Amino acid sequence: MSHPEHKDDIGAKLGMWLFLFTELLLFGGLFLLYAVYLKRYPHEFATGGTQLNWVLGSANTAILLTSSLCAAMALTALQRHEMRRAMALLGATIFCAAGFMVIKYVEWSAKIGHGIYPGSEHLKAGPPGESIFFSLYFLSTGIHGLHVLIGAILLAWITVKIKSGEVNGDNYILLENGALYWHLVDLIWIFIFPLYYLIL
Amino acid sequence: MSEQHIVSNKKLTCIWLILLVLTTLTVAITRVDLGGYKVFGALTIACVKAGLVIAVFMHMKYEGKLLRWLLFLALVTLAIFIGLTFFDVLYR
Amino acid sequence: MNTQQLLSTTAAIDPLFMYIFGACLLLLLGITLVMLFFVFRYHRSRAPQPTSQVEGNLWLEIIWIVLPSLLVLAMFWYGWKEYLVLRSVPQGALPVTATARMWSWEFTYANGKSSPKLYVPIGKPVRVELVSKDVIHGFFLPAFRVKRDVVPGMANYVWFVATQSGSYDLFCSQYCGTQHSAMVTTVEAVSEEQFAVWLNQTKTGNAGAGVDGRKLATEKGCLGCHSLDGSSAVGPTFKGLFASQVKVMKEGKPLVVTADEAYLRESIRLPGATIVDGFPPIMPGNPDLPEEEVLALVEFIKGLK
Amino acid sequence: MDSLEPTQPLNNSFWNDTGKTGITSWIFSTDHKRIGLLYFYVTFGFFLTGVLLGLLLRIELMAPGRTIMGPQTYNALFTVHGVVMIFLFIIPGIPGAFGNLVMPIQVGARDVAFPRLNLLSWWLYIIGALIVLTSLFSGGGAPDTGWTFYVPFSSRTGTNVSLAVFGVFIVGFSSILTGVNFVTTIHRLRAEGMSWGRLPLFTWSLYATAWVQILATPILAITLVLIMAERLLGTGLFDPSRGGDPVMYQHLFWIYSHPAVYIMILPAMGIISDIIPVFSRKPIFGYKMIAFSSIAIAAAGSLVWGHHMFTSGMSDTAVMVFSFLTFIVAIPSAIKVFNWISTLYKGSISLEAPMLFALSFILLFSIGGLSGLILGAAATDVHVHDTHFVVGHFHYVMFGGTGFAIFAAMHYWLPKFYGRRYAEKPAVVAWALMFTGFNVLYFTMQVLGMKGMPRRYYDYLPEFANLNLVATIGSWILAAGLVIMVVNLFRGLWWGVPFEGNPWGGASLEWTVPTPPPTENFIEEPVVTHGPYDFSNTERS
Ligand code: HEA
Ligand code: HEA
Ligand code: HEC
Ligand code: CUA
Ligand SMILES: [Cu+2]
Repeated sequence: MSHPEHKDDIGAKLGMWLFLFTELLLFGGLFLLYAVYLKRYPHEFATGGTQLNWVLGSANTAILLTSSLCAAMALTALQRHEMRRAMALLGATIFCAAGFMVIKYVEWSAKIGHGIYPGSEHLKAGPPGESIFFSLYFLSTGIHGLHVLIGAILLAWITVKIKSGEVNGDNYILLENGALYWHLVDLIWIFIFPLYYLIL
Repeated sequence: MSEQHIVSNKKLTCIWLILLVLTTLTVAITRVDLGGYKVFGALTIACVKAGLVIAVFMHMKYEGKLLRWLLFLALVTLAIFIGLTFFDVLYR
Repeated sequence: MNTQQLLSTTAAIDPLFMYIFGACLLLLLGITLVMLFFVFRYHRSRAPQPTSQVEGNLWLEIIWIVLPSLLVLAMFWYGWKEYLVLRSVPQGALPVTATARMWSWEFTYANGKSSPKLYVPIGKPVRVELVSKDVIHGFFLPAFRVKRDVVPGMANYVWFVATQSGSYDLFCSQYCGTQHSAMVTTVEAVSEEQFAVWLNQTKTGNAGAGVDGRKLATEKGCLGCHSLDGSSAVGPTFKGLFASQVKVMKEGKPLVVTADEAYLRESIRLPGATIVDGFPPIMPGNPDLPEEEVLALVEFIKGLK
Repeated sequence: MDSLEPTQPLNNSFWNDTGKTGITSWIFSTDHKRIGLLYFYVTFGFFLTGVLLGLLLRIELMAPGRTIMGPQTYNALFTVHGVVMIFLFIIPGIPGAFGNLVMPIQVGARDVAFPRLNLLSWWLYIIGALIVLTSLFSGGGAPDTGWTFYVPFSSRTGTNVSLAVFGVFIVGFSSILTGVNFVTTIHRLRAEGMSWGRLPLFTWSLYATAWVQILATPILAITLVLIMAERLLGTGLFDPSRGGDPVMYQHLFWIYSHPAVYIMILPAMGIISDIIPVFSRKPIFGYKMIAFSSIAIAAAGSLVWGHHMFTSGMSDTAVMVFSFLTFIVAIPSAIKVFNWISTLYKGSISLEAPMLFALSFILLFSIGGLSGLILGAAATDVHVHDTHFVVGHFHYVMFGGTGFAIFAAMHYWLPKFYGRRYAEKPAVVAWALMFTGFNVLYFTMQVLGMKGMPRRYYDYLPEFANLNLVATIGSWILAAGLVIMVVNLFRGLWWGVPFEGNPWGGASLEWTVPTPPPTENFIEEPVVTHGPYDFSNTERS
């Protein structure tokens, strides 16, 4: 219709944050379950945790932190009208995301190869708490991985928009919101990492 | 238009370094035997890290009061959901 | 313990109902009457123009915050106090275990005797341990104002005391599937002497060899899911089952098996192992059913040509 | 009476002022009014569907034993009735339909903050609803778990639970996005002079509701994902034989679903707060307290979910905490009721259809709310939990409360958007029938519950037969009223006499724009100079 294109960056950012709150609470439900079952099965959770590869987990943490840095720097670059730099940094972010997913894939397939996956015979035979631990692990990292994927696609789309000039140094709210989403993905991982990989 | 605030690359890099150090620290303290404090320590560090990401990477430090309050509200809500559930879990 | 003095759960809860209902009724009447009066008095035909433009009154607000607060706090406290009565089992209560499965009840007494009805002696408190074999059920005795969910893997209990002899309804209150509304039985409150006789007499009756398969199938709730006339219910029919060819899923693979004695036996004990095609895997297992009872059930099914 | 030929063309209104009138100009429109009407028709359609299912439930319960269907059908029927009513009608109902129609105009905006997101919300809602409908006719058949989807039953039953749950999941996203949109709109798009203290109370209530949508719905989303994982992957998180805890499912479910009941009632209360002053021609009594109590209900309402679990085996400490908090929520509701009634005092009350529905809302909601106090007290809840007393309670608050508020809003606001109105007399007759039938139906249910009849019972003992028959007869009276109301209302909206100017004499912004409003609502940017209930300069015209 003929709305004179109405722009409200503060409003857009407010909307994005509100959406991030919902994401936070979505994962909150899983953290709630984690807390309850950790209380009930501290031992099984500890043995479950030792079976995860903390080196790969740490590597992924570093990768995600780096990707977050790139995303934040991309925004800074865009605000300074350095379009090429911004696109390069976004490329780096997406590259990190891909690295993250590869490592995740390696981890998951190792676990599944050992017969550890939700509903597997191996877990059914083991102590109950352990099957809970791994079910939660797969759900949390799975849903988180899905968010990594969505975030990467979002950033790629924004890169295209920067290239076409639609998103630029004077109109960067889209990138700002995209970066916010990406940081949220990082934020969630900051909690998943110690809870699943380190508490043993 | 929102008032533009540009965070310098230097600052971002600094924060990134701190985050990496904190990650190493978390790994380190969970390798030594601290008993129940381990969970506590690891989560405290995670909260600090999250705070840094929110404040600097996500520019919360430069936002107005409103967003901060709302973020606080969301976090408190989550805390309450978990907290009240524990009235059941702890006393069953 | 002097059981004569014992406060029954009904006697504890009913005054609370009276109190809350009374308060609510007064409030409701008050609100309705005032509203009707205003609507009548200030109807546009009588009051063409509003005669006041007040926008609020702090004192009124304070009053109608504070008074209701006090009222509901009293309700809360009273409700909580009586709830504790429901949770505190008097000493020396008779222990009974209620086992709920889709869709039948079974009550087991300390001496191993079991029954599909809950027999209790008058004047003696009864503590019922609630055990579920499958999904969540609910143990509900309206006459005694007690109810508790029967959650698998959870040690729930209720207690009550019957002060008068009689037969009281016992419902399953938590939705549990197709025959939820048929999961109804009774509490039979009898005198202490009658109870003692019943408890010992039936015990000997069950231990012998000749277990009646049909009776057992009714009591264990088999017939809630399995028909005897060839019609398909929640589970496959028993009619003509023996020696027939059954299509099943075993460990995720389709298979055709002959329903011989061993198959029936396994289906009763561990129904999850082979799932008949077209049926959900919801049959509760009976791993600790006494051997002679399994035999009796198998014989019974064999007999249904 | 009403003239039957279409007289007044809808020129220069959002119906046609952009020259676009085809179906695609509606279902892909980003205009909040068009989206609002789309929501209205779909949600109301689901309401009629659900109500028809309710009628069937009552016919089955008319007599003990089998009346018209078997147990499995009955179980599927109340599940679908509950799911349709809750997730497809009552939760999206007011925010989606009347929130979209009215709220942007009330704050003086041209549209919501994110018009395209708004359209996406509507589409998500439609897609989710279609998935839910598909689940009824595919796979293992209509789900038979009750709208609460309690595990372990829901993870075992052979019916099509996964798909239904997935549909609800999508609908949940729609609800979240609506919440995000409304909060942003109310924060950012208020017109000049529209301070927080001048927001109409309907907008205030939507604001409080939107927060609940934002903060509680994600928990439902994850819970539903967990059910699907339980069924499809065998995660065993709630399976006791594998260390899971079924009661944890109930916590997660009610963490959302209790706040959800306030998603249902808060906007309804907002409607009532807007209608009562207009038909009394008097400022609302205690504006600030009513606005504040909406926030208080939203906040405190998020803390009481455990009262659905008093008998579940939850710890006694938790029972105490949740029972206490439950009583706290009753207080802001009481504040509202008292303020509404005080508004009538020394007013000039006109008993037209919207006002009749609004006043009966107060009574029915009070009955429902007061029966909520019985449920909130731990010891009495033990007796009536999972009986028809609870069924009576929630129909009083949901149908007598929210439902009647929606009827009020339909008679109050819809003519504004159609430029035509319904006939008054049949509307009053319909109201009288519905009010009577309603009480015969649901009060009887509460008595049944007190006598111990459990809910979700396909069959019952003979001692409950008479009362069940009475309730069923009540449902027919209710049905008669509803049919009259629907026919009269829509006949009026499409072919009725013109509705122009400001016939109710409302003072909030939506009554200052042309009837029906143009696409961009305001011909020039409004500047607000007085509160929404200041009738000194408005006349009925
Ligand atoms: C619109 C929806 C809605 C609303 C507004 C409410 C409002 C309330 N509800 Fe209800 N409730 C439901 C929908 C709703 N409920 C549903 C759907 C279920 C069943 C779910 C299921 O199991 O399927 C349910 C179940 C339910 C239960 C669980 C019952 C059980 O399963 O055992 C409880 C228990 O505490 C409860 C309590 C309350 C209370 C205290 C309020 C309060 O908010 C009410 C406050 C209102 C008043 C108090 C009346 C008005 C005030 C006055 C007249 C002034 C005087 C008042 C005082 C002095 C206090 N509700
Ligand atoms: C907004 C919510 C809402 C509304 C309006 C209703 C409306 C009705 N409900 Fe409701 N009900 C629920 C929400 C609602 N229900 C929920 C959430 C449950 C719990 C489900 C569960 O346990 O999981 C429930 C459960 C429930 C039960 C309990 C089932 C049980 O536990 O065994 C019963 C039983 O009588 C019932 C009956 C009715 C009736 C008779 C109506 C009446 O209002 C209907 C009156 C009928 C009419 C007025 C018909 C009018 C006819 C037309 C208008 C025809 C026009 C149609 C076309 C042209 C297509 N409902
Ligand atoms: C909750 C309902 C339910 C109850 C109660 C129940 N069953 Fe079943 N039963 C089923 C279902 C469903 C199947 C088919 C799926 C399967 O094989 O597990 C089945 C399968 C069987 C089979 C295999 C039938 C065939 O066609 O191959 C036998 C034998 C059987 N049940 C015996 C019993 C006995 C004996 C009892 C009582 C102790 C009983 N069942 C109680 C639901 C039930
Ligand atoms: Cu068992 Cu309902
Ligand atoms: Cu509730």
